[in-house]
Amino acid sequence: MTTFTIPGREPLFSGKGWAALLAFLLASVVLVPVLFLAVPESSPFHLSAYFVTLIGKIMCYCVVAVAMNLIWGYTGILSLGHGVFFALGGYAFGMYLMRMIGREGQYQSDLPDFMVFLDWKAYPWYWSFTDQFWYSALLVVLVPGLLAFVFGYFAFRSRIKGVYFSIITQALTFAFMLLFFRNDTGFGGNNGFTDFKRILGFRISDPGTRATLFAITALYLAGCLVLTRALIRSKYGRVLTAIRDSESRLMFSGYNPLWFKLSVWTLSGVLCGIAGALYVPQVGIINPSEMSPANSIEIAIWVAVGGRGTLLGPILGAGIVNGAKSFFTQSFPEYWLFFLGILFVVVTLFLPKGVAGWIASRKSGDKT
Amino acid sequence: MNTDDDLKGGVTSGLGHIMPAGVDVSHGPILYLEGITVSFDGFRALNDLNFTVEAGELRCIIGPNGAGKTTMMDVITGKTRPDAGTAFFGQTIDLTRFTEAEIAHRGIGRKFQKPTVFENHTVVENLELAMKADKRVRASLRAKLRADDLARIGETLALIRLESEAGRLAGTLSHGQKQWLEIGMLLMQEPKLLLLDEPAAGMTDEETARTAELFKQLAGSHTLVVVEHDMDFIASIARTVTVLHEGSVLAEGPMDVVKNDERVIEVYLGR
Amino acid sequence: MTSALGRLRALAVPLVLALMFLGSGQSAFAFDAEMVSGLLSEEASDKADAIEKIVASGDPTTLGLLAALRDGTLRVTPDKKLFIKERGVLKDAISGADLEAEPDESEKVTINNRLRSQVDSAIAGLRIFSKDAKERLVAAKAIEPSIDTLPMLSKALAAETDAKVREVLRLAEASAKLQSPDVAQQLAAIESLAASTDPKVRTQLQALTSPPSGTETPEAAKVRTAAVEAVAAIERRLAMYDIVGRLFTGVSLGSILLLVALGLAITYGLLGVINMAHGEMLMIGAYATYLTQQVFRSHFPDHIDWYLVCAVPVSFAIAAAIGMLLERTVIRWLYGRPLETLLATWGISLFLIQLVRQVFGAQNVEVANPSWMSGGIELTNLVLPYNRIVIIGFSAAVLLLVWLMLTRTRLGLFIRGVTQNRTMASCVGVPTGKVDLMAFGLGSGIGGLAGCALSQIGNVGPDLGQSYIIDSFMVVVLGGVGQLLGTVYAALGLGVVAKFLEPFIGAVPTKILILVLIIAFIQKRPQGLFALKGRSVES
Amino acid sequence: MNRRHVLKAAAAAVAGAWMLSSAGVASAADTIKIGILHSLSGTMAISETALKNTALMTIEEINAKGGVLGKKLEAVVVDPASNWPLFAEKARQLITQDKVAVVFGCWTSVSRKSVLPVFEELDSLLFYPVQYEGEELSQNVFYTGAAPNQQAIPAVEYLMSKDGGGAKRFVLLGTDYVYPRTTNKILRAFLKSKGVAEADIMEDYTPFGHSDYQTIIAKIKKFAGEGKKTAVISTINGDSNVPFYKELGNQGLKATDVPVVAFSVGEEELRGVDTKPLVGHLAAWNYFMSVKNAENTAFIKQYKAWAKANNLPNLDTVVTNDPMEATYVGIHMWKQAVEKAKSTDVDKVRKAMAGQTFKAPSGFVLKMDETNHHLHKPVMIGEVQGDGQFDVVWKTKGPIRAQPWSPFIPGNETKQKL
Repeated sequence: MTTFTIPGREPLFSGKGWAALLAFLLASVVLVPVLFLAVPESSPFHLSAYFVTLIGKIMCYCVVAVAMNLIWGYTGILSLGHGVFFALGGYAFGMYLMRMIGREGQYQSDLPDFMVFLDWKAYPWYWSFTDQFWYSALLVVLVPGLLAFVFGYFAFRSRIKGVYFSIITQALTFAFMLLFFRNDTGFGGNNGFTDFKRILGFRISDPGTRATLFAITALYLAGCLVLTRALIRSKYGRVLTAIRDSESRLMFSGYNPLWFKLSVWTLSGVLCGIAGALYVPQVGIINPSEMSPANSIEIAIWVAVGGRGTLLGPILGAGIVNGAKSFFTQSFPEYWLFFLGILFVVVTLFLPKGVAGWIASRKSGDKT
Repeated sequence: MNTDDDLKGGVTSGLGHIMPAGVDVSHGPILYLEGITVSFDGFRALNDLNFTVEAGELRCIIGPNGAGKTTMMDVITGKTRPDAGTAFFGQTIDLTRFTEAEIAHRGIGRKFQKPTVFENHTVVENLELAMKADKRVRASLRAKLRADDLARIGETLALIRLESEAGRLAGTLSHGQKQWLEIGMLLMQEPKLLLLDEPAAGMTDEETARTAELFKQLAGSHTLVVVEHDMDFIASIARTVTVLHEGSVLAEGPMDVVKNDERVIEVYLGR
Repeated sequence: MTSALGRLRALAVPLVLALMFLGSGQSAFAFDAEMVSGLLSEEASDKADAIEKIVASGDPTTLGLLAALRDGTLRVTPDKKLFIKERGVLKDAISGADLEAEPDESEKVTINNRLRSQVDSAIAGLRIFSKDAKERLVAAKAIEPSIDTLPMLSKALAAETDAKVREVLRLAEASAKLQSPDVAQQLAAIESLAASTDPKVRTQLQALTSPPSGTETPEAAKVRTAAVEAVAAIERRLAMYDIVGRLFTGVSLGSILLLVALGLAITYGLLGVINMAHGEMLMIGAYATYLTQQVFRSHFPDHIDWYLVCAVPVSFAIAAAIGMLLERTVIRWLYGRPLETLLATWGISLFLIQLVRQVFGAQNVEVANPSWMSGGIELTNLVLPYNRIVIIGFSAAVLLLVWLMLTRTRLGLFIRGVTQNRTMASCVGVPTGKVDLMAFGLGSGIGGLAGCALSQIGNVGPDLGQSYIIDSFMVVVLGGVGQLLGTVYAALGLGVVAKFLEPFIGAVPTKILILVLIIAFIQKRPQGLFALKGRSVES
Repeated sequence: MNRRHVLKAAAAAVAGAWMLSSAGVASAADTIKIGILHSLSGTMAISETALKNTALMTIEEINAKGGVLGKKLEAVVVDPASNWPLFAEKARQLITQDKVAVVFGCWTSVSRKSVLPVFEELDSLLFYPVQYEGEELSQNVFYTGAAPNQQAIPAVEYLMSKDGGGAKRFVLLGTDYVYPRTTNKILRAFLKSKGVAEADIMEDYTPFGHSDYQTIIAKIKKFAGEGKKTAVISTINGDSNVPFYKELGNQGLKATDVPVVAFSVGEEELRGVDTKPLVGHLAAWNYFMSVKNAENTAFIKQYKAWAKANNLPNLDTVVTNDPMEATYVGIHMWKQAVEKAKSTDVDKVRKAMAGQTFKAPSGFVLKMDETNHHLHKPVMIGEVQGDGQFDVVWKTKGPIRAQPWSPFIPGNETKQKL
């Protein structure tokens, strides 16, 4: 018998991989806070709050891309509604942040401003306990998780696949967007939640709070990466890829794809939800447009640009597209959509495995 | 709700695998189809089909295109639900009540007409995925290959002569190699009944001969149902041949008898 | 309308007077510059007084002045000379004499809604005896029935020969007679009004149904019971019209959904290409219509009403050409990878939107309904707008053509063949590449046609396609892939269901509910309404 | 795949982006930078592009006259792409990276709400040029659009007057979001205070981008058919207006029967509509393009010339509208305040803004209120004409003071100033 890697026995990361991960963590947990908080503004090494929040925001998008990659890249199920999980996580945590505004709002009332002008005298039932951090944190996991579970259960049980699945996820996020646009729904309508003041007693605009949120996001992103890698390396991961490549073969091999799909789908939703919760305090607003179908399609774009089914591809993709967005919308506002549109066509036509796949193939090309 | 719980009916074998509940073949037949009818938009793919296979038999099925061979396999493996009729695996397992995965778990393995393997997995990983084991989510998260599992994979690799390709991605194999890999995967499942749809298609003469040899070897301990167009291949393995035509059995019997059946000749030559 | 009524009472007497002079052909009350000076005031009430005076003059030649005032063609020079400028022809507003040169400076004499209805009533009073039956019909509808206008209505009715105008006048006279003190006349009026379907009439009758506080005379009781019955009859009829109206709006919405989804059903259903840029094909079709309109405006202003007819082939051709270009350059390379096409075509859609934004600007452009598409069939209270009717007919025609194309032509045969078995089709010599190209062009072209239709009811702007893309996907998915019939059922079904729900729960919840229903429905039938069953469904 | 390689590439990309973004900081000190924060793509581009153009035109005009404090103004245009979190990010970028002295921008309330915490945190100034629902007052914002009492309430009063047709029944129709909801809430309270019964008010909402108004118009007809003069108060959002008006015209609801008064429909929105069937429907604003006076003539001429010079699409049909005028007034007032304060320092400019006056294209001398950061503005009611313009049929005698906190919402009595 010739040599081959025994399935499941390769290391989690190579030595270099561990080193890179450690370097990333050190940079975001130590270096960035120091450059941001301790280095004086006049120094060329100072990091501005703009930069810290921008990178923090992009890291949240990276997590979403990683979550999307789990379900699309590895399992082959394209969701065009992942924005809904992200936004629900954001809303769940936003409820806590809204209650922490206290009387500092425009109306100086105990209720959030939008409830005051809706003439509501008390919080609706679904706002109960949201002033407790732990409860909101629980909601961040439960709400997207439960929605993903229930929706996924019915969809996968009925064996809705491929494009059909993509389109009904689009319908899902669109329906939620319309629902949240309504003032009566009790989540601030079109204006959503904004004007946050403090989190666990710390002022959100404090540089210290910013640096902490940044570091937590970085840790979370690293955690998601490690989790993805661990899942993909296990037999579970191989089953997911098998679902992507030949679901019927897998079924006739005695696997019930429903529970594999459902578990990874729900996990993906939850990861997005937590990313949403980290995103909201950093960008300072959550509104129903996060659930617009176009936003969800953009998530798929990040993953496709970076490289589906690769570990780092989605992060690269989210970074490149959002970095480009920040750059283009400042420097060439009129050409931003041209860029995005062309990027997308070019990637699907010429880089089917995305940037990461392209780098990998160049690398192996160099060696031969 | 058919969930993983249905799979718990198995007993633990000495090797630590979860074994499916035994198939009761005490009365002879392992597969028993009666009055099966399937229609697609008015077209009757199977028409009151009656079909029985004894345990340990090697049965060949022939028939012109559209005779219902593949649809019959779909019914047996749970892919298609019949509009009428009963389908039993052994004495007790009503095939119309279970999903594909459950049926596979209970001991029916199926090879498709077009070889389907997991193209982005290595040959070893393909065999590992097919291997009889607890195939639920939680188990798959913790699954580790032990020495005896590896030994079994090694044996199968040797049997299908893919030892030297063990680390290759299945998608890069030749057509014939994929056929063999799929057969290997089927064997890893340790099924009681194997359904093989055109297993020799795309194989060289030498490979075909080897396949025939393997099937004869397997018969007895396994039950095999083979669908083929290659008459020589069938002649080399068949004991009993069933001819399907327009969704029901036209003739059944030893190869020589069937070959000379007038109706069969008409169906094959008359069109 | 009560204030207009008050104003009319004041108008009615001089109007009737005027009519008598009309009959005798004399014009004793000529109007002059002094009379119209009030029109130049800033205050609306001064203008109202002036109009009253003009009407009181009873001079039929004031018609031109009043019409000019209403149509905004009456202008005033800084030295307070009034003139009318209509289609480049200049006339003195008072003498009616032609002017040779337009004064250097002039301003429009503005009016507001109150004056507009005042002028409308006055014009109606003057036109009720016009020689033109159409003018008389408009006038008859415009006259507010009241006890004051009763003599005029009766006189007009007596002289009327046209059946349509007579019917209008008869009802108007009846509702005027409702206020009559004569019980017999009142009862007769109620009887003839019971056949009406006008909610205004119902309101008038309703006023007679409330029981008096004191004792009721037997006559009054009779009137009241008759009125109650008449109201009930009208309400029954209104409820029926209501259902007809809803059905019509539902079918109308459905026909639009069908148009926008039909092209998608072809590209997706037949080719397996999920064209997210389909919405932009609609947009291109709408802009093509706009361009056609502009060409007509500048080159054939006399035939402007026919621009739409010309726009139909133009929008089809342009959208089809762009679609075919896309097929050749991008989509061709992505067959068999539906999710990739979805994303690539989304990129294309972004590109096209921004391109249009750069070329035509971010703002909407104006596409006018041709005059034959403005207005609608009036079934008293229910108006079926012509543009909606035309679109329903148009989508039926497009559907028929597509169906004929697919079933009766060689290309259709090829398309169906490729759909069912690509390899087999190519084996028997079907040029699959060419068929793909043509089919994609056809799908895009139908999108263009839909855009042409949409330009008649909504915005024409860069984002036009975006607002329809989700709806059209829902229709295709609900109908089942590759099934034209399914698409038709799904579109009409969605339209009618939405329109029956909307009045009860409002537009937003309807939209949400429809989406939820679609999601739930797909659970039951994952392949849509009319799915192909069988072995071919293998994933 | 080699992960290190990828990480290196990512690091390089991030560093590159950082260099680019900080490169903007090092710029000549002889200009004053002004941020322009309007969506040039996405759904709001339809409205906001014109405001960006107006701002650029005004800055050009000021520069041509020698700039401010001897320095030229330099516009920094960014595109928040109708994406609300991006608004906050771009605002922070303008203030901290580009170091702009002031920002002119936003259209929707949600975009303003999104950037507000940024402006407050960094203590910078935003000029907001669009009519809005009120219920907000920030010392970092100058509101140059109308508050509800400068637009909605006078419009309803007009409808109830003899000239407006003496409406007794009202349909409050809007797109389902905060501005219509809040405005309608204020109007409901106002109508009740005028003795209008609950049964004579109908309220209805449609989703964003709604394009099928058949049912709603049928409902309005039914409601109007129940007697009494009915008027419609429309807070329908930009995009849905064309289908709404087209349906209105085709269903034969004439302005003389059921007038519609709109608060978000101006000249720009009517560019996409054939207005002939709509003659007589109303809009309430603080400025109309058709207003006749020297300032307005000059303003229109200037904008048309600018459109031509910059080769705008459809340049032969460009129009001016109320938010454009508000932008124009805002930039000029800011300039005057800077000159008065002799500095672009936020605190000094803020103080200098109080009581600034400017002769606006509306024909009135507008004043920035001493305490509440809103302009005193005249209210005008215009009737749609066949050529897409409005005839002013009613206007206030002079500018009126804004009440950002509507007195028709309980609890607002004490909040009229900062």
